[in-house]
Amino acid sequence: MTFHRLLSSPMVRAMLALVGMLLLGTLLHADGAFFHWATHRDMLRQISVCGIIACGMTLVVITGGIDLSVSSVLASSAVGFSLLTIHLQANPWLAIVLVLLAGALVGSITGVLVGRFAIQPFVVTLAAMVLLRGLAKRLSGGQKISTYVAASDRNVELPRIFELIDARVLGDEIAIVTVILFVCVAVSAFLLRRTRLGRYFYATGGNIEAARLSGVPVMRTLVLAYALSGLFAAVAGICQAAQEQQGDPETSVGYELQAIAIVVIGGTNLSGGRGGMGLTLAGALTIGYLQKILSINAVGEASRLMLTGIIIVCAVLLQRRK
Amino acid sequence: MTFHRLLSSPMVRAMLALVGMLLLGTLLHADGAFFHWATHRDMLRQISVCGIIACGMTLVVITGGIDLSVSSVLASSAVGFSLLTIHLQANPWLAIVLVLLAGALVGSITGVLVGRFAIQPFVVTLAAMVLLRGLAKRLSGGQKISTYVAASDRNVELPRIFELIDARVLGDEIAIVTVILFVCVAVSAFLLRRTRLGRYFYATGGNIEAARLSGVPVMRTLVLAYALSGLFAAVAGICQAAQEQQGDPETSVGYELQAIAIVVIGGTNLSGGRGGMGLTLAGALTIGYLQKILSINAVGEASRLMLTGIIIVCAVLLQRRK
Amino acid sequence: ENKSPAPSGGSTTLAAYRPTTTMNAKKHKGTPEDPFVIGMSQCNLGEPWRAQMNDDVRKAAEKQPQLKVVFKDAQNDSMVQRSQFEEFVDQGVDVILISPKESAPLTEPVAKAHRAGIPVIVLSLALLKDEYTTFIGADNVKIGQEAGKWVAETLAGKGTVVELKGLMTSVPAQERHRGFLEGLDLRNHPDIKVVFDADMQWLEPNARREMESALATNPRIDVVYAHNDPGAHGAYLAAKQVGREKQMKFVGIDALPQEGISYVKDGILSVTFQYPTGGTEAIATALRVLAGESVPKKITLPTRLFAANTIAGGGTAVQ
Amino acid sequence: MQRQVHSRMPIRETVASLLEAKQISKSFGPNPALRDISFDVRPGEVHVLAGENGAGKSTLLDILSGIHTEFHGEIRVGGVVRRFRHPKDALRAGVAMVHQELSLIGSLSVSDNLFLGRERTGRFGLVDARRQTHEARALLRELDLDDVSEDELLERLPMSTQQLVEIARALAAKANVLLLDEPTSALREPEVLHLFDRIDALRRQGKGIVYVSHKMDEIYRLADRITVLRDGMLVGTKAASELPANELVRWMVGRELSSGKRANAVRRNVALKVEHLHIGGGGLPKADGRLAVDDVSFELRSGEILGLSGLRGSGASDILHAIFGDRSGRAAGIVCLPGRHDDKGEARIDLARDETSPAVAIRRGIMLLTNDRKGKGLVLDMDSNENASLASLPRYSSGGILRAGLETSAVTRAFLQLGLKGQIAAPVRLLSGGNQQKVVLAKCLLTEPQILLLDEPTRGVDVGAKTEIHALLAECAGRGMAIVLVTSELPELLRLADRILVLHRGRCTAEFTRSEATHEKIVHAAFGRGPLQGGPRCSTPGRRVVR
Ligand SMILES: Nc1ncnc2c1ncn2[C@@H]1O[C@H](COP(=O)(O)OP(=O)(O)OP(=O)(O)O)[C@@H](O)[C@H]1O
Ligand SMILES: Nc1ncnc2c1ncn2[C@@H]1O[C@H](COP(=O)(O)OP(=O)(O)OP(=O)(O)O)[C@@H](O)[C@H]1O
Ligand SMILES: [Mg+2]
Ligand SMILES: [Mg+2]
Repeated sequence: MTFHRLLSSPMVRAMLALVGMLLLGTLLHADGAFFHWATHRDMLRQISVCGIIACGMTLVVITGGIDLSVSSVLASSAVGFSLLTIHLQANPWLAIVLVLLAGALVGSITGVLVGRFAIQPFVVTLAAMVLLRGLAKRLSGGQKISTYVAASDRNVELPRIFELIDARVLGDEIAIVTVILFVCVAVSAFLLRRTRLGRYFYATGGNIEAARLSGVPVMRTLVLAYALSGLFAAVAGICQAAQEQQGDPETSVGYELQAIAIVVIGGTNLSGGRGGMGLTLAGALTIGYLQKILSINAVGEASRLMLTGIIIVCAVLLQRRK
Repeated sequence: MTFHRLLSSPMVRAMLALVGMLLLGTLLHADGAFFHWATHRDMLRQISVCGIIACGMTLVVITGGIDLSVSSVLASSAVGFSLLTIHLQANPWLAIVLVLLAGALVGSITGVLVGRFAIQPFVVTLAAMVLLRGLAKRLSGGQKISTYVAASDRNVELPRIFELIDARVLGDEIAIVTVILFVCVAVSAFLLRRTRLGRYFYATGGNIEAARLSGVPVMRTLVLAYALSGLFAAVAGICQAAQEQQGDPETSVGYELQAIAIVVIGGTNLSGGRGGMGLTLAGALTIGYLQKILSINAVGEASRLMLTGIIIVCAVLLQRRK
Repeated sequence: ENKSPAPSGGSTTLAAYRPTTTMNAKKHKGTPEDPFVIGMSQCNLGEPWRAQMNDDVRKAAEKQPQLKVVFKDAQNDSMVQRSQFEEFVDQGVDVILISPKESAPLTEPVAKAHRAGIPVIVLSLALLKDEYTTFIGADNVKIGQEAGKWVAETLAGKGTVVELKGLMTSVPAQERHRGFLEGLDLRNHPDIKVVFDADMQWLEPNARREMESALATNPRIDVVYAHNDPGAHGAYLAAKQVGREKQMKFVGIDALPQEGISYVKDGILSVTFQYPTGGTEAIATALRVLAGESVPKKITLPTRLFAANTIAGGGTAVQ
Repeated sequence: MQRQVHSRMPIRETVASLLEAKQISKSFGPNPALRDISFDVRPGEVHVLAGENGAGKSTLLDILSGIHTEFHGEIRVGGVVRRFRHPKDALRAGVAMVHQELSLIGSLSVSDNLFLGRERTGRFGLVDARRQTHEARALLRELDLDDVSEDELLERLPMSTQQLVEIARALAAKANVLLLDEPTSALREPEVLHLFDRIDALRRQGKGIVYVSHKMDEIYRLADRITVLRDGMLVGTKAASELPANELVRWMVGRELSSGKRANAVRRNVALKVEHLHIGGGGLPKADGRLAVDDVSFELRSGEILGLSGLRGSGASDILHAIFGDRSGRAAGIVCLPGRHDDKGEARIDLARDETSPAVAIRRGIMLLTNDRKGKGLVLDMDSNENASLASLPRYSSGGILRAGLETSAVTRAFLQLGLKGQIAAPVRLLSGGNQQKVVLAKCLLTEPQILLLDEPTRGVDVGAKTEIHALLAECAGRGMAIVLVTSELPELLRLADRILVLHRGRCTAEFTRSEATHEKIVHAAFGRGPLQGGPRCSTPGRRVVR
């Protein structure tokens, strides 16, 4: 009775999948590696960037949309940030603010195209994805923006902000980027749960016509959703740059699919109107552990891919509504 | 008034975008290259493979789903076909039949997961995409399957079927693969317009609950949709192998996005229940010309990407419902 | 990436000479007003090494007023590259440079063009038949061997090695792997062990992820050999995170100025082996072809080793 | 329901109208939906808007509430000319609306729906969930929806409850003008009466109410003035007292209507036996784990119309769905189809064990018309043709290939039968509510079922069409079709049904023959207060718990 009711809660089902993954880890522990905190710490660091994108993605998906442009926004932000800080030696904090603003701006433009001009999110963001990847290459002149300056063929100093973001805290036990991830999750969870905007996200995704009739500013809601997605992508971009110690225009190709995977494996439905951050976090950990387990066991490429596919299906089967 | 009525037909709007693209071509004709039939012939050949996938994709999208696995099905089929024909010297026609069956089978499995177990198409097919890419690598042992045989370090003969499929007909003016594309389009158009199954596709995508309560065999419908998508992907795989004269496990990465782009730019809505093959064909040509125009004008990479993005948005803006 | 060795079935020597192109095939006068047009088809620009090759071509060509180069990039898709090649033929350029993504799909088109008397210079990846004007490229197996030897020497016959491979479905990765094992010669160095290897697909983030796993599963690592410099760099960052970067040496390949070289300068990599792009040589050869001179069927480029102390001197040649 | 006279404010011609529409014209593409309509609502009056399906009532209200923004003519609110750009503007100007097709969000909780767009916010403009819950309870109580928990997902509530939630939301807007577009189409009598009390209260507070309905008794129970539209044109406006019913009908339909009970059916052989039907409650919170349907048994003879009546959530719809094989997993019991002369032996289906599905049911000659035409009845992107033929496609196709000729001819015939005029090939989403209902009915009839399960078959259908449909159903029964009828309109029930089962909280509390049945008896039994006479014949004790 109550057990059945329990199972009918998406969060519980998301947890099921995650626990399943952990069990798998204890089986394939690569002679104990899985039981060292270091492994979990690294897993968290690896999943952080995708997780941060997934936060924005969740919001967009809840409004019934999808945002394929995130990976390119990420790349452009990484390049832009590196250009500003490494080559132009701009004040790092100023640079961060600028990059975040840019990300939000780009997002809101796609948002307007979706909300105001009612173009399918998939097309708009696909176009944005291509366009911004181009922009990243244009900005960087096709080269990685690292401490090496082609003009003078010299190496400049790497700004401290890079080590700062790539560092660890809490007795070296948790990466800053992971902390940033958790902050992003918390912020978006708060947004969804406690604010009016959050309600509007759900309403718009649940039934846009009804939402409009109820006086929900549907258009503004959509714009904000995509703007936030862009913002989070920019945050991710800065983290990525800091971790790679360079701005690589080619970075994070295909992350958008990973982010979407995280969202849906958490249990949020792409048809919109449902879902939440808890699910996304669970999804992120599930994927993160999957990758980590396969990696510490040095599984070969082909088998790695095949296992990933199979395990994802199992995870989802495990958590589907009875 | 009638004009207004005309504009409200999706097909007309799809044509608008296509015509716009042709105009662009006449402007950027790369000193006349755009006016040679050869250019258009090559464009058609280039878009054929993606177009063939897009046929299956259209069916799936109309049922309200999406199929990300096509590119991997394509790759595995290409590898499988090359293995059978080049290395095992199997009878080419037998090989074709086997590969097509395999494709359909794989498709129907994803179909069952979607229809019977009600898992989100996006997740299922994403998993399938990863899994089958792995399978392709496993099959090929991480090598391209070409006439060069690593074991004996010799080059074997390339089976005639390859040239056959890669040849041209009608006075050398149209590629066989293009003919295959048109056949696929015709078949799926007939399916959608004239058959009960076609009607069921629309009903299932439009309102699955209503369809079920009207006695539509929703599950079987879904399975068939994905099976067909797999079948078309296999066809595409054979064409790809023939054109590359090898089976490359890494081939056609990202084609699934291109196929979806073709479908949506045609005007078919990802929310399902609407759309048709005419639109998809228009979409395929639009994308094909876009790529061709940028290519004959030797536009640099960064600008090419940026232009692609901008033009796609314009094309869609052009055709959106007033 | 897709850098590759000399053609497997090419029995051509420097002496071997075949008249390449007849003057009447030329469409342009080759004066600054009407310069020769050279079509360059690069398989993709996603990889810095290939961007570098285009730059080298561009730089070399800029010195020649009678040359004009048209660049096209094939977005890492053999089919696209094939039709771009066909476009070059249709539009009648004087020489075609092509750095193929795949051998098989381009063998036929190139052969056709070559039979039609259009000079084709193949860069970095050999084709299945040798119906082209000339092939310019370096030898990945050789480079792998050099890396292997260097590691064996530095370890003095005893130690643990991590290998981070490039995309193993690509020829260069396979050859850099094969060569490395040959150079390492484990039979004669029983105490050298490859304790961890993974396919990082030429990508730095993947390399870092795999290296973290390697570190988690292996208390002692002496040398990290990555199939490209970014891979080595990613591995270094992973080791630095756990404060073990000093305990091991990092070896990379490619030695691009903005990557390998600068990493060596920063003391991140111990050594990197140059994988020359052949861009400059390509233009030189093109000029000779246009002048109607004979060119060798195959030009194999030598590799150079860059270490902290040899960078200033432009590295040391390895023979 | 009984018409009692009661105190109303006298209509003072002098008072300025709260809401006034002048020469409103509206056309969708080429075809006009409204031609200069003038219309106004005064303080303290209920102004009924009547007319056939497709007359333009909803369109007019949509214009008044800022949904349609392109139209000719002007709107005055409190004498001031206003032009709404967005429903929000209308709400701000004090015009709230209950939509004919519910405009709620299924994936949100009841309270979130109630306050959508008008969230109660506390510190820093954050949503004050506690306050909303609190006020939501109050609102629900006002419409005595105490059995509904405010944090239940809306989509899990039965149709009628959802409609009440929509009404509650409109009331909560505290608007000066309330536009009600067929608000009672799925309501049971007690709720209807309750709603009317609320409306009277509002009237007394001097608010203005526009009320659209096809139910004559409602119209005369509420109306101060009546305006009639036909084919988008104004037929006239009159005080209710000066417009007798038959006159009103002539205004709407353009002719007199004959109404009367249908002759008793000739009893034939048993067509359907339902034994010990149990249906799980689907874990509704307020239902304290009770079953939605608890051990119901009955039998149905071909040629007979069996009425099911009961309060909201009494399980009537569930029973229909279960028989139709659409509650697998939740339902247990036996559905038995005794052999018919034209048919091989009897079929016994154990809902708990046997694999059932609507598809199978249809092949067995059973068809269901759901009470949620938008959510479960129609494929809105298809045209009326395709919708009507969807359930019977096998009849119009050979070897999986459609025979368009057969299809269109069959559908056109059905549409004619139902008096469905106008755009046959237009997407159904563009049809008026009532016409959509007719399309669904056509779909059911085209399957030529032996057993027809009807859940609110005349929901939103105009008087003229309603009599036509009644006649049609009577005729079908005459031809030997067995019909189960669930309807919220007692008059309809009393007119059509040969027998009536009354349900209370999923249990069968009484059974009446047509001759026994009266309004009072049914309502009485529906409230579960034992039978007045002739004890319940169908309810059997002893429950089985079903998951
Ligand atoms: N969005 C639309 N596009 C085109 N035509 C429409 C649209 N909405 C309504 N119509 C048409 O306008 C006419 C009036 O529709 P409306 O819904 O106002 O009728 P109604 O009086 O509400 O009927 P009912 O009593 O069945 O609800 C109908 O013919 C309908 O087909
Ligand atoms: N207050 C409630 N909250 C949640 N679910 C309810 C409530 N009341 C009834 N239900 C559900 O509604 C179903 C019974 O409603 P059903 O529609 O079958 O009865 P009905 O009399 O036809 O109601 P309606 O008036 O909507 O037609 C049961 O599945 C029960 O779980
Ligand atoms: Mg209406
Ligand atoms: Mg009901």
